[in-house]
Amino acid sequence: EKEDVTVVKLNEVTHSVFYAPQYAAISQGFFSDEGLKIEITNGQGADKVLTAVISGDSDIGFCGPEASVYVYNQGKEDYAISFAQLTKRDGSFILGRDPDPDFTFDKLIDKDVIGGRKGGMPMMNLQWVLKQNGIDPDQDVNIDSSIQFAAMAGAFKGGTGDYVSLFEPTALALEKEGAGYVVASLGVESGEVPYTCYNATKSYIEENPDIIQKFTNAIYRGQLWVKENSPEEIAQAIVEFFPDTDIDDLTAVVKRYKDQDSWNTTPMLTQDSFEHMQNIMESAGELNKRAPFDDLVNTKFAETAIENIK
Amino acid sequence: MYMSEKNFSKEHEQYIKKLKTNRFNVIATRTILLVFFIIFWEVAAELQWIDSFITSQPTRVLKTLVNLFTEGTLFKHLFTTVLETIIGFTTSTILGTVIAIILWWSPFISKVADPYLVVLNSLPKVALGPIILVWVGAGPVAIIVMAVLISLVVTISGVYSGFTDVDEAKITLVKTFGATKLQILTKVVLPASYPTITNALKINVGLSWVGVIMGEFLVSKAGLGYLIVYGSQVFQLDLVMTSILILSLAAGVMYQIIAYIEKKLIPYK
Amino acid sequence: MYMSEKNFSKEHEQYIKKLKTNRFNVIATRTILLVFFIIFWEVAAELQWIDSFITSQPTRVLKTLVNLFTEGTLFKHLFTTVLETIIGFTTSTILGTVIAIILWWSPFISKVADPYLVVLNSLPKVALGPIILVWVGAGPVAIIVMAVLISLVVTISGVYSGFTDVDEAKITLVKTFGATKLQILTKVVLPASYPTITNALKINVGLSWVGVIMGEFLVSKAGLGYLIVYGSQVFQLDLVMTSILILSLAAGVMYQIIAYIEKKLIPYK
Amino acid sequence: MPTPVLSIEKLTKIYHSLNGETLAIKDFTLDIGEGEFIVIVGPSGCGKTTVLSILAGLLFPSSGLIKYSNDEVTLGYMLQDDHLFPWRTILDNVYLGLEIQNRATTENKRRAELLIETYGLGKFKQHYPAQLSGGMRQRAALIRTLAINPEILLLDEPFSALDYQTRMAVTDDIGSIIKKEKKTAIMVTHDLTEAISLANRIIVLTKRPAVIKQIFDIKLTSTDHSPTQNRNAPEFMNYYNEIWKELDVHV
Amino acid sequence: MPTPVLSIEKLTKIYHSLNGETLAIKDFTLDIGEGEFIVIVGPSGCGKTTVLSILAGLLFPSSGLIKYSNDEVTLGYMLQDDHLFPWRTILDNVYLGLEIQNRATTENKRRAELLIETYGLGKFKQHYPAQLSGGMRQRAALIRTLAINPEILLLDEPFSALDYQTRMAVTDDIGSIIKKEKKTAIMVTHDLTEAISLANRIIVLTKRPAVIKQIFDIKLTSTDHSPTQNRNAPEFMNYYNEIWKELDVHV
Ligand SMILES: Nc1ncnc2c1ncn2[C@@H]1O[C@H](COP(=O)(O)OP(=O)(O)OP(=O)(O)O)[C@@H](O)[C@H]1O
Ligand SMILES: Nc1ncnc2c1ncn2[C@@H]1O[C@H](COP(=O)(O)OP(=O)(O)OP(=O)(O)O)[C@@H](O)[C@H]1O
Ligand SMILES: [Mg+2]
Ligand SMILES: [Mg+2]
Repeated sequence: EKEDVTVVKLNEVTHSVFYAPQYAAISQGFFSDEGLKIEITNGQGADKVLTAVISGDSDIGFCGPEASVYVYNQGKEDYAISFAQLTKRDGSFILGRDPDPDFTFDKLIDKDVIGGRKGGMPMMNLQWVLKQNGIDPDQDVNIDSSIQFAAMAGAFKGGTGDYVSLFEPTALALEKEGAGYVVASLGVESGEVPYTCYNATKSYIEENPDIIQKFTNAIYRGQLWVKENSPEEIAQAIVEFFPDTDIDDLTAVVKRYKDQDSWNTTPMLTQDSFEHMQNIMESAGELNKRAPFDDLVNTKFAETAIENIK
Repeated sequence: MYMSEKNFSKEHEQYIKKLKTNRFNVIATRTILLVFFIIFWEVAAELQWIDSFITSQPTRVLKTLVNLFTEGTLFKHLFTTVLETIIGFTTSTILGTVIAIILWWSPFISKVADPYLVVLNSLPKVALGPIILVWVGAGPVAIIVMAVLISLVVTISGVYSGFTDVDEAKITLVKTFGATKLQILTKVVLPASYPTITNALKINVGLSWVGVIMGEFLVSKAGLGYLIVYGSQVFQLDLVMTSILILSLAAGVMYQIIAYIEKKLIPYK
Repeated sequence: MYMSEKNFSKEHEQYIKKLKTNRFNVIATRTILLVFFIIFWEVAAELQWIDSFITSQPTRVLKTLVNLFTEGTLFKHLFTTVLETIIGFTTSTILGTVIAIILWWSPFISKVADPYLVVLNSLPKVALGPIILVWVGAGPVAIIVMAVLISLVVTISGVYSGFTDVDEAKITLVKTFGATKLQILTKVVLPASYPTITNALKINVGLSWVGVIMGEFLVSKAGLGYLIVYGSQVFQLDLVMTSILILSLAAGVMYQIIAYIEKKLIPYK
Repeated sequence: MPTPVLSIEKLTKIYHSLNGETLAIKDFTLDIGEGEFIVIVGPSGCGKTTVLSILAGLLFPSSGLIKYSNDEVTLGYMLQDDHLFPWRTILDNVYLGLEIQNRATTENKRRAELLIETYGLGKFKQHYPAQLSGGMRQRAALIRTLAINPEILLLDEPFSALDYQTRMAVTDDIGSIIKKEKKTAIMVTHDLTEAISLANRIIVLTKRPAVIKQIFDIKLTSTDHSPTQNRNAPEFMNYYNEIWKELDVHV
Repeated sequence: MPTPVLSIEKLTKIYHSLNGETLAIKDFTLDIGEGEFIVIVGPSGCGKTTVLSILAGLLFPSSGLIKYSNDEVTLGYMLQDDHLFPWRTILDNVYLGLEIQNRATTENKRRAELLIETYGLGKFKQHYPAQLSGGMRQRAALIRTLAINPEILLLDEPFSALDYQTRMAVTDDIGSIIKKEKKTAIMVTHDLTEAISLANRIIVLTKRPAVIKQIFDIKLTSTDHSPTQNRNAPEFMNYYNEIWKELDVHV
């Protein structure tokens, strides 16, 4: 069996508990069952993930499909196609400097909010949510898009801004320090979007349909597994990927994501959610031309996986 | 061209002619290389020998440039980065010189500081990025701190080694006149190390650019580094490439300005 | 300590004693400074004068270090970064020297290349990060390319200026023996510029570290730069601080190794 | 002999380094009269520069006594190379000593400028040293030394960086300047021709540690006692050969 | 005169720079016989080094002819400073010329080593130049030149970097080595004492452009014709004064 193990180079946008189903799939052996060995690189940003995929350094990229829309719209021939979806919501939270159970979005008016960098999904999503809540992100709030994603928590702790939008486990770390408190979940507010998906170049998919299929299968089994297990069990399963995080913290974070229904239960990326994402991009002013779903998404592998695995 | 009333020998005319031809050849080759490179880039992109999505292409760069210019943002970004660089450069020059003076003044301090300076010198200051943000806050100050951190140690050791290289005999000379330590510093050591200092400045200005770009990657609302980050975020490699070209031109110009100031400052050379 | 059978004068004994006291003072001051700094850091963090979450604190750093060590990942990360640095350093040293030789060999090429080198020299190579990724792909190669890019031009100009500084008279001397250009290179120019070359290497090794860390910030699976990015992503500033400390130590050690090699290579100094 | 302006008594100097100690001078005793021109000769590395450095106060002696007839005596030291500051014009170079001693009054500056004119560098006041010939630079260095109006001049191989012929000419030149300004001078040189043609007394030192081996009183029958005339004096060659023998040179 | 090993005919050299041209030598004509020791003297910057450089083939003449009696003649050039390579031991420094001419055979190397022994540097073969005194280094430089067994030696102020006394000693030393090895030599110097005590003929040049002003045949009545003895010859001072007048030095 061991002889025909295929190594797949996976480039993830960031290393986060948010992607628990993926790590669970690895630790539970779903990939090795399929004869795949996953080699993870931390791409540190959707742009770099896709760059790695396009240049052929990574086989499969894991990031928001907005990046592949950019690439497609720049006229790249061998663009990246998304074939499986892992998370269906924004994984970030808004933190304030004090606990605020009665938080409403009006409270952000005239405040400084640290968002992600311009053109990135976290930033666009934040703008969208604000608009949904009747707030003009350009006029009413002061969104600080100047800070590198990885440095946002530090900047907030260091005194910049009134609110910050952060991923886990950073949000929890700030809470534990008493430096910030989660007041709202952007995931809950934004509705379902294809927040993080797996993609590969058109040519790679054409040449390696079986690898893509096996990969999708394993992801699907991971999704099923986290659905059926408790936060404690999930935390146990993925702790090896977060050696520096305390197990209790990990459990808390997993619970937070599980409770707000962050994870897709299947790898299926629907046209509705894809168009919804393009709406968000359009509204943020980063999209001058909508990209066709049929070109950018391939649902065939997800369908096969769902059919074959019970 | 130098012209004189004198009649020069035939041999001399030939020599001058050869010099001129030589100079012409150099300039021609430079130009041809540049033009050829641009044309090749354009053609290769057009004919899809290279992937113009990745490498961009001259006409696209030009278009982006025109866009930036007409939108009026070009100068905003350029100005921001240049200003940060100048502030960072000036700060680290002054600070570095002052520290170098202290080290020169007290051999004891200089000996004590030595191993620390070696470690600080080898430490890739880039790594401090996240820490700087936390410490001085996310803003232009962080960018300038980054620029200063990156160029400071090099400035200190450049200037200090200029100080220690000063001809001992010159110091002995003013000592025979009974000079105080302060006089030795101001009358001999500082002016004598002008050339070394300006040389250190040439390195310093390059590092300040690096620091500012690094800083802008970390935190920025505007600037060429910001443009690069934004461009790569939304996969507009044309924008990235254009920014880099502007950047290298700006850096080259600033280097030449320093070189020019150096020439003016050291007329006796 | 040097000891001889000779009886030294009283004055000499005093002199030696003074020297020893002096040396002791220097070392003591260094140590005290370090210890005091660590203690102050710890105490300040304990008493919450400073925010230990942001600044970390010695005991936390130690704990993180022990963790990394027991998990066995410390050496993996260290090794990755050191290896990349060595490869980058070696590549840019060899490449830089070869290019410097070409420039020295042909004054024409060197004149043509001059303005291009100035621009390349001033260009903050950090800015090329995104482009490098796109061009050579996101992998270890990108990291090494980054390291080489950052250190190459400096190496070229360091080595080349070493070549041009070689005493003309030494070249004249071998010319009187009828030396060919190749002989001038191998018998005079190269050995004479050993000291300049090793000096360039000292700068080069520092820049290679910067390049590798920059590269690891861009793309990496392991390495100290990866630890720093990861640490700041998951907001574990202890990890960031620990990695920076390891990094500066490693860089310091490598610098000393180069300095040692320099001493061995130039026995006549 | 006139009253000594300077008496040196049992001067001893030990240099120290980690590798051991070097006895450079031992029991050096000498009285120097006003207006005298003393030349010190001796083998390479015997300690000549050390003597001058101690007299100039640049080094402390290990033991011994140096007494000046006048506590306020001003010294002028001239080194082997001109050490003009390349970043200063000749005029500013000449002002250097005055500036350092905070005596750069208009009067003193005028006096210094006058020296420049007198000794033929008037046209080069605003030039940088690099624009002058070696001989002219050395003259400028002497004027810089004279500008502080020293009573005693210490000259450490002042001409040895010049080429042979320039050196001859500059020796004549500078020798007569010093005589004209009526300075007491102590000079070190390796060139016996120079020594004999300038000196009132020549002190021959032994190898290190420098001890005085012999003192020659130079008395030449020459018309105007200029160095050039002195070289042609009939006694010249005798002194030359005698001193040469005393020096006992080996490579 | 013996048959000339080298005749120079109407040699002219113009240097060119953007600012104009410099006529350095004009119509320099001279025959040099085998075993002769020719010394060239002349004012600073008159073109002496230029003559030697052209003879050594380092520069092309603007016009004129240089004829060697033998097409295969080997030249040895010795410069003002020793220019020993600090990274080579004395032995390896001496081998330099042989290596460059691809003649570093065991035999030639033995010969070179023998020269080192003969001329008193045997103990220092494995030393680096920095460990030798100035005089010893200069001797090593001569041996390096002799190692390629040149028929004609070109010496450009070979001793001027040495201090006065060492210089005297090294002149004697190197002078006798050259005589012993029976080489033809053309030397440039500023030091007339050196010139007169070594030369068969002294060529006095004018200021630039260098034209031959006068040629002195030196004939000294001395016992063994060593430089030291020569200096004491009765004719010495006459030559000295005559040549000095011809040179007509100003600062
Ligand atoms: N700072 C020093 N430390 C140790 N030894 C020294 C120092 N300065 C000089 N010496 C030694 O003292 C001795 C005398 O030196 P000094 O420079 O006085 O000699 P000198 O007669 O002027 O020589 P020269 O003829 O070469 O100018 C030399 O042997 C030298 O090595
Ligand atoms: N490469 C050159 N280009 C232009 N002019 C030169 C060059 N080399 C020498 N000269 C000029 O030619 C003249 C003769 O120079 P050369 O070096 O031959 O004189 P020299 O007699 O050897 O002088 P010195 O006594 O100083 O050694 C000088 O005026 C010098 O300025
Ligand atoms: Mg001395
Ligand atoms: Mg010459």
